[in-house]
Amino acid sequence: MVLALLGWIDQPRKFRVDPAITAELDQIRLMPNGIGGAPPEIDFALGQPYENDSYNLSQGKRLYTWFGCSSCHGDGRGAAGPSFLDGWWLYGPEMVSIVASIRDGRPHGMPAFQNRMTIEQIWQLAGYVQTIGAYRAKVSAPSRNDAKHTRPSENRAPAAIIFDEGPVGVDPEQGPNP
Amino acid sequence: MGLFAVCLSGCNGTQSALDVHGASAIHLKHLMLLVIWVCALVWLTVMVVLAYALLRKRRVAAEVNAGADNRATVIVSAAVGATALIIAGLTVASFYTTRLIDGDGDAAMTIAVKGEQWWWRVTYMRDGTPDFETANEIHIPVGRTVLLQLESADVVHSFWVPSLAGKQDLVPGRTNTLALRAETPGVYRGQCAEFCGIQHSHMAMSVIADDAVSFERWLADQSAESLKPAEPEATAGQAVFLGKPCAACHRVRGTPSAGTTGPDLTHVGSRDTIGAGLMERTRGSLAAWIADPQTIKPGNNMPMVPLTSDELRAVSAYMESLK
Amino acid sequence: MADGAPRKDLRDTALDSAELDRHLTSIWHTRGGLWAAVSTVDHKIIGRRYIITAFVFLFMGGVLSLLMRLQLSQPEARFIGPDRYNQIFTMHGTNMMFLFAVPVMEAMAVYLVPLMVGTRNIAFPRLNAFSYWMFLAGGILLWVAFAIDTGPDVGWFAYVPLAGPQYGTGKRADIWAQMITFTEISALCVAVELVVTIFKQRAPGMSLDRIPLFVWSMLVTSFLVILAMPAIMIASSSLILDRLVGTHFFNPAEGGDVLLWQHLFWFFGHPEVYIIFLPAVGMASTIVATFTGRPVFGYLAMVMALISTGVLAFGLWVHHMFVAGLPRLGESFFTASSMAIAVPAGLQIFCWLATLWMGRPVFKTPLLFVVGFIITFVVGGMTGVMVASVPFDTQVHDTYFVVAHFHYVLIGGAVFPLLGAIYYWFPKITGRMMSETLGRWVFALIFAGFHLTFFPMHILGLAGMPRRVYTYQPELPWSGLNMMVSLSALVLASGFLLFAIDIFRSARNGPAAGSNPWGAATLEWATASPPRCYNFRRMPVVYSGEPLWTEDELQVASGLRVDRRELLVTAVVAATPQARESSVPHSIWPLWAAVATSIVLIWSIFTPWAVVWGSIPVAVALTGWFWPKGAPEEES
Amino acid sequence: MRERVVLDLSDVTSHASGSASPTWWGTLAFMLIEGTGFALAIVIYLYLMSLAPKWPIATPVPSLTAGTLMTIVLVASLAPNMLVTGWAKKQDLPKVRFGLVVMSLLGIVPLIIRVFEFPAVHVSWDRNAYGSIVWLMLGLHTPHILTDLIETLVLTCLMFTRHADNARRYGDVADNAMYWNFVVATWLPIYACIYWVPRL
Repeated sequence: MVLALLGWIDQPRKFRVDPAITAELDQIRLMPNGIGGAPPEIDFALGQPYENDSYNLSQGKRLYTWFGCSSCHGDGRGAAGPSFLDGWWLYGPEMVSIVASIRDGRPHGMPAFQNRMTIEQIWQLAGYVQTIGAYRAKVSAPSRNDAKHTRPSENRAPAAIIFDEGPVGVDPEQGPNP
Repeated sequence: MGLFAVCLSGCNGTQSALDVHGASAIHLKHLMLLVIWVCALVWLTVMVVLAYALLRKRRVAAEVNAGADNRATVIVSAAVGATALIIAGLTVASFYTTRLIDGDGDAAMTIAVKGEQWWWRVTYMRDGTPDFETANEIHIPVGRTVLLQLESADVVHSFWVPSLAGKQDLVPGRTNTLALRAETPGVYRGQCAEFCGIQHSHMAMSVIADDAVSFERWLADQSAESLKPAEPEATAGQAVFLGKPCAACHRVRGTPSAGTTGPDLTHVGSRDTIGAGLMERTRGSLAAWIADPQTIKPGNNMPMVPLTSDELRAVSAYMESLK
Repeated sequence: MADGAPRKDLRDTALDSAELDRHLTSIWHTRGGLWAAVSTVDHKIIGRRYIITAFVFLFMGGVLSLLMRLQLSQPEARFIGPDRYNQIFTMHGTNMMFLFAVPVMEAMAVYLVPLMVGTRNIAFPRLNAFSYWMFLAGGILLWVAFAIDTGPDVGWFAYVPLAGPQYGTGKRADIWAQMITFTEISALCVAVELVVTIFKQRAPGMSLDRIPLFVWSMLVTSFLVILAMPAIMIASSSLILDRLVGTHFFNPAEGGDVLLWQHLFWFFGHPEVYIIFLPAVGMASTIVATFTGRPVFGYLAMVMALISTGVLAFGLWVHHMFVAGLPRLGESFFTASSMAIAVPAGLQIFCWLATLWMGRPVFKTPLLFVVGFIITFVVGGMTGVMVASVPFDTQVHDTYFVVAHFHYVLIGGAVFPLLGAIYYWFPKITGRMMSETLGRWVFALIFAGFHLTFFPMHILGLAGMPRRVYTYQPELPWSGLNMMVSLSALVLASGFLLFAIDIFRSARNGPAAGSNPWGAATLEWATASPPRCYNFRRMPVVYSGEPLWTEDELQVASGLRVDRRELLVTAVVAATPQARESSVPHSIWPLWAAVATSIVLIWSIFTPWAVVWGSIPVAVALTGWFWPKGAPEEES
Repeated sequence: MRERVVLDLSDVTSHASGSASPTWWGTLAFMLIEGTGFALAIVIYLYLMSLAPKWPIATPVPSLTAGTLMTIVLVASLAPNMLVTGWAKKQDLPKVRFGLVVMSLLGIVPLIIRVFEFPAVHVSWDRNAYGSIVWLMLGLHTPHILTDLIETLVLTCLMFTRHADNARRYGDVADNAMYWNFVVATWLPIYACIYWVPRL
């Protein structure tokens, strides 16, 4: 049992993903309204590494800083862009939706990142974004950064701790309906 | 030990603490040789005594007698005293060398070096403000003291160019300094000496000591913006560079690219190596690196960007053109 | 106690030897069967277990080092990837320091110290059982994690921020930190047992100046453990807190400090070296005395050297941080203190040389290892003086020079005497001799293999090769020496393999040893080989530091009860009898306590609430441990 | 080896008490371990303080009430504790029983006060390094109160059973009382550090 538990918390780290696989990761099918959809088969075949693997999640966290996500989304509580912590997922909390939002952009200001990031990076980032807002912390969620403390780190389920603050920072123009 | 000393004198290399060309490294080598010789001598003495103690012929009845014990007490006390004296002498020599190294006061220029996983961000300062940025290759004027301001962007690294000076850690949240002074022109290799994660092994850098004229020329070249690509292939490469994820992390001054996550590529074509001292910079190695960085340096932060072979050729031509 | 339970308060005074043996066996004996085996509190059984387990970890760590040498034998080799390599070298260091070197020294002491001071069991025997289970659990945790690719990959000193919350992703660093907790608990427990055994359970007459040197060295070592290990407990706990609940001990952006970790770690880490080395010094002294047929020259000087080394050990930690950018003045102080420790070390060497000089050396395998130790350790001491100098250190710190240095100190300075000690005490532990012929081969292979492997590393370091690199580029001039080192490592490994073969062969078929095969002087040789479960039929009394050399007969005391486990408590300084104290009987509760504690520690890698809920079973187990069950030993 | 009896121990006592007993030394050794831990925590506190431009970092100094009350209660508890030690030495079972009940109660009170100490420092452990070290110090000390309380409770129960009237048990009671002195003694420097050093 201990073996199973430990096996689950950390898979061998894969640094190089085969180009054929990354091409598959691009094949997401979205519902016509852009909310939700079917993730590519390959994600399941790999064991959903972008949601569960600590290495990918922490890479996602680095990408969050490197690609300036915080300039609109702050530490996850939103600013010009929506919050990830308040329980409102404008396009649903599924990986496909988040990947699509990052890759293709969304109305009211979310830019498309498909020419700035590789699809693998987008999946890593999406996994991290989903983790920030999770109400129960994943075992593989990242811990705090060596930086100024603004909110509890992802492995402590900040959404559950500071949910009382309610939806904050949503641009009024954006509204709850996309 | 003797063998050791012989090996030392024959020890030369591009990255050796004994093939010295920098002011402090020269002082350090003197100290090291002194200490090594003294220690070798002490070791040899102890070994001779040990060998004799073990193998000497003994009289038939060698009883434990008081006379022998008293003699031994005197000899052991003398040996301890000698040890203390030698130790004190070496301590003084060590302090003296520290003073010699710290003595180099006023620096001609300051360069900020930031250790990042797994490369070196180098910022040349002019009058206290950043002038331009480059990576992994630090040009310095020969015969002049240059002060390196060492900081870390992530974990602890250590800056070590053994031919020029001892190492100094780059500690997050702190700024350390290291004075470098090369006495002869040349290329001196160094690499990160504090374990810093998966690609610690491939975090090299080189310090290039130029004579005054070529250093000034280099400085002028580097602070200029990048050249407009002349050949059509390079022009196409620039378009790929700007249109693909490359530009999100890398900057080429003189173009809209403004990424600061990865190394500044404005004059990448003028560098000797790529990938933090990993490979000699050629068009082929540039293409190989861009095509599959995770095979060449697994775990580094450069993603594998899907490019067609034409795009790859064009981008590498563009990189090569950034002299 | 089927064969006629002894009547209450029966004394050994009137009994003849055979009858006394029967009575003592019936109360001290560990019965067969798994349940009895895991309930035992016999220091010899636990000590043997400890030694075997530690040697198993040694061999596993050795396999890791061969894997590293395979990868480094050629430039840019691709046998092992960087991620796995980082785990391997971290595992190698962690395993060797925390699961082999410290435990094996304490294990030898758990077995030998009660025999050498002439008592029947270690003080707090149940704590002893508990400490073994904790050690085992910590080792299993680490190796299981490694087996499933979750082994720590941050180096054995786990510098933050690399091991911290931001860069040490996954649970790898937590497993490292929690494994520390396991082994520290076990080491601290053993240290307490040893201190109390040595203070309070020495044979009557064994005043401070008659304590065998090995026992002295274990006393100093135990104090080092007691004073040094809390630092690493605090450090690893703060690391886990930083990672799990977001404290800021090591976060410079919120008032923490990266170098705080290094200070805390090395405040433990430097004494750690002496925790490993001092017992080896004691072993060397014991072997030198026996095989020269005279007491070690300068007993008082040797003891003083041990104590001053122990004290100085706490004043050196900054020499691991000479390139971290600390103020120069402070560094200079640490240069002086680091150099100063060469004086007591030198004193010990000179005393051994004088002993060898004045005695008549008999070249059996144990003495060969001690001679090899002196040759090698002096080199390690010399390179130690080199790295103690701040300017010298800036060139060799974190290079293969340092790798060579500490292997000279730890293998040359500790493992050589340890192997000598195994050859020396094996007859006592098993009742059989090891092979002298094979022993010489083992020594030759290990000695030659060691120097061929590690000496070139000095040169590699000076030639600029940093440690902890998983590969190096072909244009660097290191490949020749690296190939040589890798090949030599095979010679070294074959020596250890032969040693293992000798152990297995001798344990089965070795010639019978008799109680004192080497004609040694200390008390452990006054009893049968292997010793009976009660160690000594009657409590020995000593009148000199070498009781077996100065007296023809064993002087003993009588008057102890034989209807319960009784031993003698004596005064700390003069070792005059104070009480006939009882020693606790076997118990399964230490195992349950260890299981409960292991659950808390592993669980708390995942959630802080583990500490709250997991403490309940621990409290239950400890209560069960201490609650009297009506045994005669529990009454006064 | 032949044996020769040179010493008769029949009249030596069958239980060593006080500093003659191994348990006493074992308790002392564990106190040394834990004392080193506390000392290191204080060193960390002072080290972090020396690095910070302002101390406490971005928070008001801790409120004194709870901590001072804690100190008073702990110091006051030393008196009954000494009495218990004396009674245990005299092997006076009824008084020892009474004393242990009192000490159990006196072990619970500090735990209740401790609950109010955490908010009184006005900082959470994850706010900054100051908060972390203060919580660490309180967090190191609390389990000591708790373990000694549990030990006292177990001993109290034990002293009401048939195992009670025995020199060994009285020795345990005395060692437990000594440990409580240690718990109080370690609190004083921690109290000074947490509550008064920031006011300097």
